[in-house]
Amino acid sequence: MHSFWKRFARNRQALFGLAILGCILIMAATAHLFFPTDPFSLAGQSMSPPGQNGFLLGSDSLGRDVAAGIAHGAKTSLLIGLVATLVAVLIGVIMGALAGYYGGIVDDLLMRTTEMFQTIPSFVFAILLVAIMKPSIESIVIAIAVVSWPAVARLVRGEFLSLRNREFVQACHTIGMSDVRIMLGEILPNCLSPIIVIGSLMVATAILIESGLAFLGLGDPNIMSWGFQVGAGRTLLRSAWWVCTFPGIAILLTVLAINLVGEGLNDALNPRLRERS
Amino acid sequence: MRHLCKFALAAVAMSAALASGAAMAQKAGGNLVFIVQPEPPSLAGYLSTSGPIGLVAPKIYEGLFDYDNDLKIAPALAESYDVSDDGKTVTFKLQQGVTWHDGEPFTSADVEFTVMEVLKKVHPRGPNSFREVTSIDTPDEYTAVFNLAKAAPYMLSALSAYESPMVPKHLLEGQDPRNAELGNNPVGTGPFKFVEWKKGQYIRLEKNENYWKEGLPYLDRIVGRFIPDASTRTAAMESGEVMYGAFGAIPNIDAVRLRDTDGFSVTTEGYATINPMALIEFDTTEPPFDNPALRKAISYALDRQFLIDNIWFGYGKPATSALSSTFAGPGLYKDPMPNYVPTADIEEAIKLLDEAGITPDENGVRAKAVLDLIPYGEDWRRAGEYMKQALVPIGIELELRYEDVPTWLKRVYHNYDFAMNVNYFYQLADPVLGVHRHYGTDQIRQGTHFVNSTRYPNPKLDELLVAGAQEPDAAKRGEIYGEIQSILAEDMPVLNLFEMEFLTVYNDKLKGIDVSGLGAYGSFAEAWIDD
Amino acid sequence: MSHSARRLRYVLKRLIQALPIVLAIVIMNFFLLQMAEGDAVDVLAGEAGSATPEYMAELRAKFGLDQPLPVQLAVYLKNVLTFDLGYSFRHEMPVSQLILDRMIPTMLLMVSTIMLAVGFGVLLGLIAATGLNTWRDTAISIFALITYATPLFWVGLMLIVVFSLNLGWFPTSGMENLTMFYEGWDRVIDIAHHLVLPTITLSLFYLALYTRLMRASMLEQYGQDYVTTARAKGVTERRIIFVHVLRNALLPVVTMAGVQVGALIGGSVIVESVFAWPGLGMLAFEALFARDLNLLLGIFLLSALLVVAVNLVVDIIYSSLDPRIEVG
Amino acid sequence: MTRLLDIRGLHVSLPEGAQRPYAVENADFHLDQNEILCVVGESGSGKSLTARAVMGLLPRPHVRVANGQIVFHSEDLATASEPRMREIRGSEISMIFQEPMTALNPVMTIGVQIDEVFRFHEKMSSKERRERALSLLSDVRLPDPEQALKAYPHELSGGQRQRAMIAMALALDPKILIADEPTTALDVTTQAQVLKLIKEMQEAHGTGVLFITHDFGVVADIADRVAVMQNGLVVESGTTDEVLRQPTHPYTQSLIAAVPSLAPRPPRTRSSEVVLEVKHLEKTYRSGGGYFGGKERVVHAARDVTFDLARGETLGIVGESGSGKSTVARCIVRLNDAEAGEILLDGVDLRPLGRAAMRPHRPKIQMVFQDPFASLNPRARVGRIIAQGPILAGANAVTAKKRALELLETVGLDAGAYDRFPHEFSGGQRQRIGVARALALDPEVLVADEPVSALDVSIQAQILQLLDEIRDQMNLSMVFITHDLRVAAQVCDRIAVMRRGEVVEIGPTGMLFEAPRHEYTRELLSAVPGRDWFAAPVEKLAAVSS
Repeated sequence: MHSFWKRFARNRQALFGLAILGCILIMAATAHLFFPTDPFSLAGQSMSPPGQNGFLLGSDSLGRDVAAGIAHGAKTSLLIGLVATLVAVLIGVIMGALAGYYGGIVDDLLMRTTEMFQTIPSFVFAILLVAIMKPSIESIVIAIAVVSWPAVARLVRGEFLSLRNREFVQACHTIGMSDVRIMLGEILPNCLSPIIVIGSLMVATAILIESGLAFLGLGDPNIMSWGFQVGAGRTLLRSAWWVCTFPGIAILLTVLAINLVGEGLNDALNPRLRERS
Repeated sequence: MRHLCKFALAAVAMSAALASGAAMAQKAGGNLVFIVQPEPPSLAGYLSTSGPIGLVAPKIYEGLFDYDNDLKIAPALAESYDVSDDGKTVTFKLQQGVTWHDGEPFTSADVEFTVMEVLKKVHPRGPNSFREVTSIDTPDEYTAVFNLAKAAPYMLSALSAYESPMVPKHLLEGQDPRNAELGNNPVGTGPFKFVEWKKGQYIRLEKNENYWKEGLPYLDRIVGRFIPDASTRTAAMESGEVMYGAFGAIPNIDAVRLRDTDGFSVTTEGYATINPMALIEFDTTEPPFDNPALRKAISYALDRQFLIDNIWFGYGKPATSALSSTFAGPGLYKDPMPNYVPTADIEEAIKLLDEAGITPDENGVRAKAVLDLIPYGEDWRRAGEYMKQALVPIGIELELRYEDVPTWLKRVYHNYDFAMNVNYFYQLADPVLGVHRHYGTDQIRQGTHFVNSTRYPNPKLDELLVAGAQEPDAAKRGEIYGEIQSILAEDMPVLNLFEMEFLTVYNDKLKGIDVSGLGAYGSFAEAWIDD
Repeated sequence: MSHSARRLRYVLKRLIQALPIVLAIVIMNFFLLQMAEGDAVDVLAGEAGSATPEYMAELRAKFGLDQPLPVQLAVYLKNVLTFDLGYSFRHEMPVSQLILDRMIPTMLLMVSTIMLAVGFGVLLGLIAATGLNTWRDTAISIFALITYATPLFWVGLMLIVVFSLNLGWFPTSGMENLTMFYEGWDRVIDIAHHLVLPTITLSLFYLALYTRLMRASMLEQYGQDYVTTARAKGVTERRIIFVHVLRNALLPVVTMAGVQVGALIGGSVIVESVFAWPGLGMLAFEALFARDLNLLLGIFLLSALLVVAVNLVVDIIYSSLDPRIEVG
Repeated sequence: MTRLLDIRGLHVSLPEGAQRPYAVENADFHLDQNEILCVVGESGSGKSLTARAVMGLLPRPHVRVANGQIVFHSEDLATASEPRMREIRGSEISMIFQEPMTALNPVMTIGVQIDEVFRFHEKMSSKERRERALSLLSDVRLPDPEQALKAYPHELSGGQRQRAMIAMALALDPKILIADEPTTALDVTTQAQVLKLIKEMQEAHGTGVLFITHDFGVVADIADRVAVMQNGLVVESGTTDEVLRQPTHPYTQSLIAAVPSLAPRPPRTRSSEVVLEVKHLEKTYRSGGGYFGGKERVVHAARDVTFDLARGETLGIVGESGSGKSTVARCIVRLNDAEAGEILLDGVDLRPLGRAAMRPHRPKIQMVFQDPFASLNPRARVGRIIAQGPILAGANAVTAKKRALELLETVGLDAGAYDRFPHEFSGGQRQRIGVARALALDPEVLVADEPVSALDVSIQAQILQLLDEIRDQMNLSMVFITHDLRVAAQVCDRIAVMRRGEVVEIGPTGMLFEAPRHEYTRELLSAVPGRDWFAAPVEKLAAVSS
């Protein structure tokens, strides 16, 4: 752990990303302290430019505080990103582990299923799922997870496929260990690194998908998120640039930070790259 | 009473030229690209009153009448008309020498076929507009006599190319109009002929060289373009790629900006026959909105002017009654009505609730409900977000629901699974056409869209509605509608928010588009481009 | 067996293998769409203004929507197996015709985007990898990430504002000039002109992916023994990079491009929307909200086939790049 | 005799934080024309980096020549510019590598890769280049040079690839050939052929060869002179005779002593109690094919394999790669399922047992694996690795821990190892942990699959000794899989020789070595490198005197 941190900290870009991410997390956690009121509340003069009428980042067409929205939206956007990723990783790990470990017909079946999900145009499929389940934060999370898991499944399958023939796994067979225990206790811990890396990047993608869905009018109308702000502000882009630009920058920074951290994790966890840098 | 109106072609052309404001020399030639949004399902204007169809079909088809900017009748395929004293016979004299785009002559047989076989049967509003028509006689090729069971003065308001297009009998006879090839390959008598429809891109119409109005149309070609994104539509307008966008194709915020930019104009003209009204429908059969006090309290708590100023950027007029103030013209609108305020009156709202015994719980909440929003664009979402906030002070907690069109239609008009629904209705040129459907008990028709979804039953009102439809005397009719408005203001099954003003944004190079009361639903025969 | 016969057999084999997947997609989506509230008739009636329940029932009968689900599915599948995708409820046109009309714009956007994204991604990845940990590397990584992290529609609108409105270099949207209706070569140039902004917008998003992949791939290949061998032979660094390493490093990029195709069709919905590009994404989007079941299923089916076909092409490209992989 | 290369006081520095500051420290040696100098040492001795330093191919910037000279034709290569080095590489000095599969570019044909050497050093027409390439390929005795030119590396066998590499290296008739463990990845018979080829080519061209190896057998076979390296230092150098016969440095002495002798161990009496009987075992691997036809490849990994194992006995299974020896081992411990035959352990046929039915029999037959790095879960502590077997078998945690600690002592590790992770141990120590794990279940039969082939020779000797001790101590029976006849000679009571899935010969070690009946056995025996030197003390002397 210690050496991992040392390797990670050597990467200045990753540290920078971690710092931004930390700020965003703090912002999400303290949103209710700095902006105690509902971020939807009509706080004052509408379409105030940044810095005027007491709005740090301006206000939108209904006079809602953009800054309050960004602070509260951070919570939602990160939550959507994290939960969707967790669900996707869970599905992906189960599918990939079973396919990679058992091989043969199980592998065939599960991988055909995975292929099927990869063959469907994923964003259209996400839209379809949200439309069917009605736009709400839950349906958005589910839709993002459903279109994201195949990548995890493929990765995990590959790892399991190579690890299951490793001698230490065979050694477990020779002492009569059960399959579930081998998969969970022996193999899985050894492919955590790539899962963590792909997971971290998926959080970023999930946030982007959420904003894309919101752009098309498929956000949850009751919850403040960056996607909502960007979607709601996009027609104002030419008249009140700040309404959609600041949340857009929030998304950009978060996605950027997560990617930098993800790459840092990759460098720190992936021994092959480690040797060369 | 006996009307006889004759128009001379020359006079029409003259008046049109005068109406367009200046005695400029119209220039023939040029291509007009305008925005059609969304892409229409078909071009069968005789099957659907869908907006985008209305933008394209009236350039191809024509009606018996046109209407000027004051909604006065202007001649179109009917050269003149004559109403009998009892109002039960209406005789139309048709233009001579009119041909369909395929060369066949247009005759009274086409009129008879269109009204009796098409509009009365498959048009969404036709059965209502022509409900009194029992038969049509065609004594000669250019005369059509409508025989009515009762007088139906409102029928004469429903004869435009958009509302009641004349269709070719020889292409539809013996077929189900709903399946006919004509829907995607329209053949009309209008100034422009259909050429091609590139799905997802554009509909292309070319000048009808054999158009019966001499010298018209001016334009060589009209192209209707589909651009899904509102900001892109604005950009296309600014870059000159499109020159005309109606029905809010350009969002109000951008329209306001373009209004102040050289080279572009914004107008609210051309929507007089539509009369759109933004409103909230309540489920009056179930708590909490079975209590009129709650409905009225909401009417007091909402700031109508805020909606207009901040979401529709100044376009619109606070509603003051169940009828739009545009009905002041025929003397049907009564002003002012109780329970309608332009800006919020929270105290009055709370007073109403307290009196009705709707008291707050420990969290200050008096009622909870889900607010459904009409899925026709961002503005309605903003309105919902505003309402959610605006009702907090009076202790009503809303949850917003925004679904796609089919889900919403099913929910509101089929499953009746809603409590409070933001919507808008076209009140059209006459209350009988646009307002009655919202309130009559006979209009509680499960599964039919845009009728009485509130399931508000009032026998007294039903009687008044019937009387209002048939009363030929304007003053008496005004009284009847006055009473109707009082009842509706008191019961408020539907809460009118504001009279919407749709915007048309156009490039200043485009001239001659303001000659018809139909606006964007007009024929554009006299439109021309001044380079 | 001759080489081409073997290749043909391989193609056939892959297509047959893809068949169950494509059918499964259709069946899954068929049932998913049944879970959605409302149907095409509701939408049509809603748009028409008003329609009686009797009329709507009639329409449902006409579309076959009154049949029990298994019957509807069976009929659909039977039609599909005879290469008949049915009629679009909304457009009153054969689904196949609607989709084929959109196929060309979709392919145009897809191919140009992939070429641009892969081309630039490979170039940037290569530059970054050869200047590992220099400012060049950092700048490229950050640039790629920013283009990835910026919401697509924002990029699209900004490009329109800058390049269409302010500079006037490109049209704002659409695929053709509708006042001129060019023909022949002029039309090709006109379409290419319209294609520029959407392609840039969409490829900016995918650029990051390929840049990152190419960089990692280059670094990995750089550490391989054969590079040492090449150096031991006295081969120049230039040739090592461009002949030895590049070809090997491209392999994962090619694989990824194949995987991305599916995402690309769907991912272009936003770009199609912003630039009014008449692609399959928007068609699907509209079909979904119009509950145009036949059309939507047809799009899923054909785009799945498209993905399968592109993957096939990618595999063939792959096998020509990597002799270890034999097609057949 | 011309001096080709003179290395003086060479220091190769390692990056900060490495185990030692210099990979190579103060190395002094030289290479003359027409001689083979073997640089021999164990892993980490710095022998490979020395070779790379000569080529100017150190993994810069972290590893570089810090000091010293590499004089080639009166030019110091340590300070030569990169373009100059590029000129020299491939034409004056060339190199071949250990693993010909990865050392060749997988996506380029052999022809193109050979052609590059000509293109970058000499002006020749393409026809001329092609002819030269063809003649080179026939010089290295590739069976079909025309075909080989067009072939991709994966289409050739391991030996053929190394021949192609040699052809490439000798293309421009370099003064010096550097061979970095060129035969380590090859089977013993192939190794013998490649060594012979290198020797012949060297003699034909008068090349000076710098030959890096860890194998004293190879040294004995090929070297004119020897330099021994240990931890970056050249501890001893001299002619082959000098170094092998009279090593002066203790390290050299210990290395040479550790080379297992080909002379079989003294026979022991065989117990009459048979623990394990394998009868008519069959196993095939299929690949390709499927529903759509295509060419199905069928490999018979085990064909009618029959043998038995007495209590306390060690049976060696010897063969080259692909002979099926590992498959047989894996079938016995039921990691693979054999298709037919019987595996009788104490009279019970294990072959048809399902997973659950097999479980109670698992403890009786345990396995030691080849790769000490891959065989231990990097994420699990040593204690858990050893104790989890007994725990699964029903022991409680306390007993299991006690047993694990005992076993650690048995295999020569201290108790502190219990809480550490595998990566904290060296290869030999890890293999001890692997042995402890196998012993934790008190097995009757231990199957060891190449347990020492990944280890340096000195460690190898220790592990072999450990296995021997344990066998005697616990009265284990052992199946010992190896490709190395020397190792087999030292540990096995009986040996079975396998080729292409078949046991071609089986018999007591002594008899098999003295009077091999099967031709293949003879072939194997004659291919053992340095067999004349290290066969037996008596023979060794004989060889020297001859």
